[in-house]
Amino acid sequence: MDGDGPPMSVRERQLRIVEAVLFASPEPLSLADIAPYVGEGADMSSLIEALRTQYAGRGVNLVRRGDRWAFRTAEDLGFLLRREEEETRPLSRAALETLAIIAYHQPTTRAEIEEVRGVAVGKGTLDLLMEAGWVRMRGRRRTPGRPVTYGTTEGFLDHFSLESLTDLPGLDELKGAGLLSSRLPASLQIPLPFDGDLREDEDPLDPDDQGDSGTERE
Amino acid sequence: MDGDGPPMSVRERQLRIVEAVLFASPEPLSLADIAPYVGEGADMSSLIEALRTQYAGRGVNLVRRGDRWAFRTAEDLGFLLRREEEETRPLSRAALETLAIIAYHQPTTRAEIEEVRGVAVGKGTLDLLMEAGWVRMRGRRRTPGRPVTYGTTEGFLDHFSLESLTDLPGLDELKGAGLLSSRLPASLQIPLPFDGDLREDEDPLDPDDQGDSGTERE
Amino acid sequence: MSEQQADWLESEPAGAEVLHVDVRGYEGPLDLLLDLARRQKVDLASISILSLAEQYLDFIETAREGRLEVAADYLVMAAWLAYLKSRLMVPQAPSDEEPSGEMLAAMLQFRLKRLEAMRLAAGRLLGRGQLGREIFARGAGEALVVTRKARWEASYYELLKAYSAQRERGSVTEYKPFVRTVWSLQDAREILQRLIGDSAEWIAMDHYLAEYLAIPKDRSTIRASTFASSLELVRQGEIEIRQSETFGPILMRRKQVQQ
Repeated sequence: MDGDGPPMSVRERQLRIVEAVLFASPEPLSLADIAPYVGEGADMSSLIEALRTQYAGRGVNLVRRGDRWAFRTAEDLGFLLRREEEETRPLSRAALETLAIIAYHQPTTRAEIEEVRGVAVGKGTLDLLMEAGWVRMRGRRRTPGRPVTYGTTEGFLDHFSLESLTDLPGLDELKGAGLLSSRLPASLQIPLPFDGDLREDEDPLDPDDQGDSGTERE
Repeated sequence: MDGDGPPMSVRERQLRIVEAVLFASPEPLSLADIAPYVGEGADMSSLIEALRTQYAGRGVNLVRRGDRWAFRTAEDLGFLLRREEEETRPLSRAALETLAIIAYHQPTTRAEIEEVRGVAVGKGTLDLLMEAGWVRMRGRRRTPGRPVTYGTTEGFLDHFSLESLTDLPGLDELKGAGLLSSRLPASLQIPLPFDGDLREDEDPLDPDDQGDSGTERE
Repeated sequence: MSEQQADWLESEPAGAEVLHVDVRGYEGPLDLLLDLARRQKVDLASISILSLAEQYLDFIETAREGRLEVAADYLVMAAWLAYLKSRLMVPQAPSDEEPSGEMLAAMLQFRLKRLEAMRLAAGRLLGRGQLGREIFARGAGEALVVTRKARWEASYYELLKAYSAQRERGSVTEYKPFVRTVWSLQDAREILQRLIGDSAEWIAMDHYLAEYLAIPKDRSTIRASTFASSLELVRQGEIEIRQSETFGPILMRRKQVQQ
């Protein structure tokens, strides 16, 4: 196949074989594993050593694992192979609504959120808000079923440029801004969000509390 | 870490990254796949070319597969490294011939394959080739019945160590002998295997196109 | 058939062997023809199509004598080859519009060459180093993991809007639409016709409607619809209307027929 090049020395050829065998192997190989491919009388140690030197500064190195050998991505480039890409995506309406309710009604439970929303809140939605760093599990309500209570985080305040939860506009301000219509029943109340440590009806979470393990609801 | 060595040039570092990324991936990668790892402003083509040259005589080569690149063991070492396919069933003659006809005549339809072979092509044969990742449905021919057109994939190139379709063995002779045309040679131009996007007489497939839904033929 | 397929690449055409009277090893008539052609041991380009056709026909004949079931497509090919043979042997008449025997033979030759070419191509493909057999990818490949981290975005306004909208949706507001009685023009016209009857006296509209106007909230619609209908009745020559002063009573009577 390689007819054009200059004649290859025996050693050069042996090096190529060791290189190819190591490259193709899913497992690190011992010298004894490689030797049959290279043929009789090859000085395996010196071949490996030569190959190791050739690859020393490259993006891939020949490394020793016990008494076996393998190609591995150069250590200083390992981080490259696990690349992270960020993309900005708008929050879904369901997530936004859930977040808003948690912000105003905290500490609040999933059942309470559902009561305000009028529809079920998927666990995925809460997970997403927690993953976004805006919502956290605060504790468990001291009521039957001990539901998890949710609240917002510092990250939430940061993202929305709020100094504290008390900066969230109240009923009159919402009306004044035209966000709430003025033809609402007098009974409508907007709660004052609570951002203290724990309310008197909340228990702290155990360190290993995984939250509501409840089945996925949507 | 590379703390001791002399400071590495930007290009040297870029080369190492391309090398590491290509080495790590068992599948061929496009320049666009690699670029994000290398960073802004890298001359990808020249990096690849440099790397290809560096590896040209080695036991592992950087090879082109369509628009993608991959490290593969050197072709001339094949007889040394040869592993007998014990698990993989060899392709049937019908499947192999069908594959060859698709490769050399693409884009081609089932009717054309049948015309060349002189027998019906079982749908199972095409399914098998598509499952192997060597053949794909390209589109539909703009002729009555709108038959599905078939072509080969990059996986096909990779499996048979072809840089591109123009590397198909004997392609020029076949073309010269007019054997890639569908009719008697004298009267017409000779089409070449074509794996571009879509030819002018091909329509794209609908996303939910299931191919020729024709009943199983054998 | 499958066993024959497995080693077809290695197996040379059977040369001078006695013909097996068995078509099961062939993939169709073209395959059989190609095999027969290759037994002529010459380049397909210089093959004698006539003798090929004869061989095929002999073959099929032998098969049938041996009471072997011969598939329909083999018989179709036999018929076509018999036709080809006759055209090759009989010179073509000038008036003959059909393709000449030579043309048909060339076509068959082309198809045989093309099939053989594809077989050779398949063999050469298979003879190349194959991935996973002679040529190998990196054995210990490392998946390039790209974790896509979503950065969620929401504005303060959207947040407040989302909250307000939900609370508004959730608060049950008592709302009963105000239902108005409306006299349709049709109703008004019928009532007016009935009330006026044959009266030749000028009588005020409100007087006619006195009974209905008792309900205050209905007054506007009753007056409006009745007046509108009355105009229509005037236009049709049914009644006459008179008003002697602005805002004065509107007087109506049946239209008087001129004697």
